[in-house]
Amino acid sequence: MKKLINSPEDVVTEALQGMELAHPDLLKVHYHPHFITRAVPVKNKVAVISGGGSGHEPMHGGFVGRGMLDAACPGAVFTSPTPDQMEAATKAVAGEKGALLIVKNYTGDVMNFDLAAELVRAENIPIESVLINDDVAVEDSTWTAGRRGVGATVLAEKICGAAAEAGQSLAEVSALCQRVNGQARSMGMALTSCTVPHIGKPTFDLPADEMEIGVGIHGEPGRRRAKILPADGIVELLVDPILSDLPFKSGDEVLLFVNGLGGTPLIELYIVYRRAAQLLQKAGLKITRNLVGSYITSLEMAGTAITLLKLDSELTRLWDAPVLTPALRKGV
Amino acid sequence: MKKLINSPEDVVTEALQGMELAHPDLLKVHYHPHFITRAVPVKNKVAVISGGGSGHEPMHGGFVGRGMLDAACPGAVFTSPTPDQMEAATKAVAGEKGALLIVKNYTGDVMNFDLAAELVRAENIPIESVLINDDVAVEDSTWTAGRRGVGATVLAEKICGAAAEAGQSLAEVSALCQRVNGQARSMGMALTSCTVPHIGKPTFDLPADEMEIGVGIHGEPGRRRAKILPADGIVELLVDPILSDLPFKSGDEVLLFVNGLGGTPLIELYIVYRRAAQLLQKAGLKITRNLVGSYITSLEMAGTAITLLKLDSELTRLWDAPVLTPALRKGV
Amino acid sequence: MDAISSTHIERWLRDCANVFPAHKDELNELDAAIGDGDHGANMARGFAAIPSKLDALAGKEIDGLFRTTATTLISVVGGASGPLYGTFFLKAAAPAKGKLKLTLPEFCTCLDAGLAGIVGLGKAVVGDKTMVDVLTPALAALHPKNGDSLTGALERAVTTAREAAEATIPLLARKGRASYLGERSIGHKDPGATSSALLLEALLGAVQG
Amino acid sequence: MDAISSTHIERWLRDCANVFPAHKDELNELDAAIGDGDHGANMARGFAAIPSKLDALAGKEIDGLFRTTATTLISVVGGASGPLYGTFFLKAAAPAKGKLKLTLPEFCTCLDAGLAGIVGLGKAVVGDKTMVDVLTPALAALHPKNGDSLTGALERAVTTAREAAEATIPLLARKGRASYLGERSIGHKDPGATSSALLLEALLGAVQG
Ligand SMILES: Nc1ncnc2c1ncn2[C@@H]1O[C@H](COP(=O)(O)OP(=O)(O)O)[C@@H](O)[C@H]1O
Ligand SMILES: Nc1ncnc2c1ncn2[C@@H]1O[C@H](COP(=O)(O)OP(=O)(O)O)[C@@H](O)[C@H]1O
Ligand SMILES: [Mg+2]
Ligand SMILES: [Mg+2]
Ligand SMILES: [Mg+2]
Ligand SMILES: [Mg+2]
Repeated sequence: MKKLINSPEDVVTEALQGMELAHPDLLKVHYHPHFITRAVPVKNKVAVISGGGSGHEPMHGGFVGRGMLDAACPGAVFTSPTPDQMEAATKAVAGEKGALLIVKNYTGDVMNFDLAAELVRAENIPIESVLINDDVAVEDSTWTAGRRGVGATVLAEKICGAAAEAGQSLAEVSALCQRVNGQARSMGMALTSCTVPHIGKPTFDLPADEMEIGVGIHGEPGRRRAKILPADGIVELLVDPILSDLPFKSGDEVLLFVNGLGGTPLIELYIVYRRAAQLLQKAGLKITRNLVGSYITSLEMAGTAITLLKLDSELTRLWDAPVLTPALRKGV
Repeated sequence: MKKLINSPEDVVTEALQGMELAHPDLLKVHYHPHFITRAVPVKNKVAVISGGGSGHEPMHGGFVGRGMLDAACPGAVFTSPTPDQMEAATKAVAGEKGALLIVKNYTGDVMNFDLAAELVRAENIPIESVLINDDVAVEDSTWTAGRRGVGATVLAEKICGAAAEAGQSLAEVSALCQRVNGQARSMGMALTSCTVPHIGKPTFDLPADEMEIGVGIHGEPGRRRAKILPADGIVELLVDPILSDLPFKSGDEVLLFVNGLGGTPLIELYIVYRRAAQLLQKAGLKITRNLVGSYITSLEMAGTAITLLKLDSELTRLWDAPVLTPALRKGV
Repeated sequence: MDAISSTHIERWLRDCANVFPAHKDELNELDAAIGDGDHGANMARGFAAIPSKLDALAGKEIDGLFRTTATTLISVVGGASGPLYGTFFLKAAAPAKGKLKLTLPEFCTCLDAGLAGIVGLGKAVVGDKTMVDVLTPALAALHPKNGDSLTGALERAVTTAREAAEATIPLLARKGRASYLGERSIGHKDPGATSSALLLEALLGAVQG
Repeated sequence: MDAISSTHIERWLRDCANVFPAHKDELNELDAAIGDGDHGANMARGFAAIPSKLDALAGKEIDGLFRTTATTLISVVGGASGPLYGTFFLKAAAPAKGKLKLTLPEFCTCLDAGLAGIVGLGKAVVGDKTMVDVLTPALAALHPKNGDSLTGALERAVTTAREAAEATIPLLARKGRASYLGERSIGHKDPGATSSALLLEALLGAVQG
């Protein structure tokens, strides 16, 4: 295992200490239980809180700050955080207007956030949680765990954060979050596996000429394995199911998010963006906003995920609103 | 070779097309010869121009925009651009106040920029070029190629871009660039090699338990090979030679830049930042500004490089000035 | 007929702090094949935290031992297994309220309540390739048959659990991360089913002393 | 004594468009060991661009052939080798001004001027482990010894070049990227030295027809 870490047990805590040292102006890191809040919490608004396993940096801690999250709860690597982390984080940042928990749809995350929500409600803090489940690689059905939450999470955190900053109510912000989730679809692929520090070897083995199609963000294998294709062919495998799922229609204004999984350099992400943009234009979509970079990672996994969000004037305005976090900044 | 590319010959051009499609509001990409300018060039100021081989993204194209570069010239992967690219870029963006060429100190880059400077002077465009050579892994001497230009390049481009935006003269901006270079030192290490697309296999082989200390940004092997250490030990190997070289003194205000080489995820960079910050504090330095992320990459190489810049009030003010580029944004 | 004492329960829970770290890699590997490779680490982290919490409760009522185990697992484990096993012990506590001893039927009532809690939280049914596939038949097998001893019943439950864990191999996962793999989840043993079997083995060992 | 014609030169430069692509991998590997692995690609890209540029110049003055080669290499190659070989041909052009034929001494004057250009630009001295280590002795060896034929002189130059290229192996690089490796540059053949030897081999081949 080749990583810039000390001992596997300390990865999450030491990375948090690094964030704390790097961004004292933006963040405050709390330990035992671990959670991150803004350096100066703002209580006269709806608090937007998220969390999940570590190993996806900059998500979620890198999105804490003005115009985005009020708090983030990092679990162990690829393991959802515990209810007491979310309870502590919520109590630390939520005011009378309550808190929205943005939850990625994974069994563990859902159960832990549910338990946390119960604990918080017991304290009479108004709280809503919204599930993000945008991954079209997983077929949706009531008798399974359903679709995973992936790229749409970043977009929902930015947009809901802006709405909360603008004074919207808890009901409004959570309805907005549902709308973002409902209008977003994603799909990812991996060229390599990744190594969970405390395991020490790759989660799966992938031959030199093969790739995993339909991976999530926890190093899990994808829906299927295929021979590697040129980038253009790979992008088509990701974009087609996204387009047909919502479905997106000619004339739609969309935000195109090309995400890197951690080990893929930016030069490749732009080659992916190129083809994705060409395909969307062919389909008659208007890409009015975009995001290119590694914002939801699976440790050092090489690969990419594409997320498409159908925009409207409100979502666009909220996407454009000022944001000041370690990982996303604009307008300030 | 596992990459999200089509054919090796098309990597640079297709990545440029992707940038062009992703950032039409910020960039204009010109082809044959290839160079990138701001979407709307501003001629009533000193033009700040840089360039170098591709494979270092976001450097340099990702730094073109208000408050930073006016133009960037991407060469083939790890190969300096040609004089005609720089000549065309300079003519496209330079006005009466002339142009500053920020050149990383590599034989090829220096020679090609020199030839370009000759061509441009012939057109009576005032032009200065400043060499960046901040890599302490290479010992400096007049009878060798001297030190490489690495991390300080990003800092110089930001600071000089801000000075040019503020109306400073060519003489002032180039003196400033020399000052930044003189007060900055860097050193890098690699956990893995990287694969140049048209070569198709890793530039060097590195056993599972070894690392390269003192690497540059072209996938070249480092100064020496060593057994892998915990992150804290690796960071000491990088920070100590940096501190002793300038030397940095107790009480100095510094900017700490922890750079990822392309294949290293952010969670590890924060673990590196943590230790680097601890060491600098021990040495009595004040980290008043910082930058953490993959800003100068060597394709998908896993590893990190640390850059330290001694600040003063002017450099700090210029670092804080608004910037609006694909890769760096603040204050706007 | 012999009963289960607070001492048995405490020994069981303390033993788990050895059992799960010892099976950490095995459970991680099973989870790596169809999940995210952390089930062993999650179980080991969770149960390793239990013993220190029990010191204050030595010889105390069984419901307290269960409740402390529940809250510890919930606050230390995370993931799916944390809330699931946490709920198991939380719901198992109620019927043991104030008790220092439980007859086998009483004990079965506790564990059945725990399983009901897991099902209520996770909504899994037998055949979904989860821990429920093991706990359901194994806890049924724990109920006393005419005139068998406590250890006899426990041995029956453990055998049933081991078989049920193996029986998850051919199944297609419908719950948890493994469900994301669809057809590819077939042919692998479910990690949570395996940890449930280990949990019951530990119980047998603790009662046998 | 036989002279070098514009046709020879044109054939030489066109042949390079085959020679360097054919040796691309070899030169890349040499450069990967002590540089950045692109010397083969750079040379191949540069010389592959030459033939189309020469079509208009068939049978024309030698200085024009050299100048076109120079500007093409400079605008297509990049890296260190682009300006270096570009300057080589640029400086070689001047003494050939207006000439359709060159005697061997005249030709030597051209190439010596080219080498002087390389040294002026790159400041390398013999022993720095660069192309200069090959061109210096090889071009010296090209000067006519009493009564030897053109091909005899060329063969002498080529043999010298090959040996000089091998002789870079034990050297510690003081110029170019290889110098960043310090001691680690020892034990590898310099890619630019190797491409210079190939350049002279191509010349011999072109003259022999
Ligand atoms: N809905 C569910 N109901 C019951 N058990 C479940 C459910 N979802 C997952 N499990 C169990 O949890 C196990 C995985 O636990 P673990 O790996 O610790 O959590 P995570 O999946 O969050 O990484 C699975 O093997 C399965 O037995
Ligand atoms: N200062 C110099 N003078 C002469 N030749 C040089 C000098 N620097 C480098 N070279 C030659 O250039 C070769 C490398 O060329 P190339 O790999 O194409 O460029 P780059 O080093 O920019 O990648 C070296 O092998 C060496 O022979
Ligand atoms: Mg997990
Ligand atoms: Mg090069
Ligand atoms: Mg798991
Ligand atoms: Mg080279």
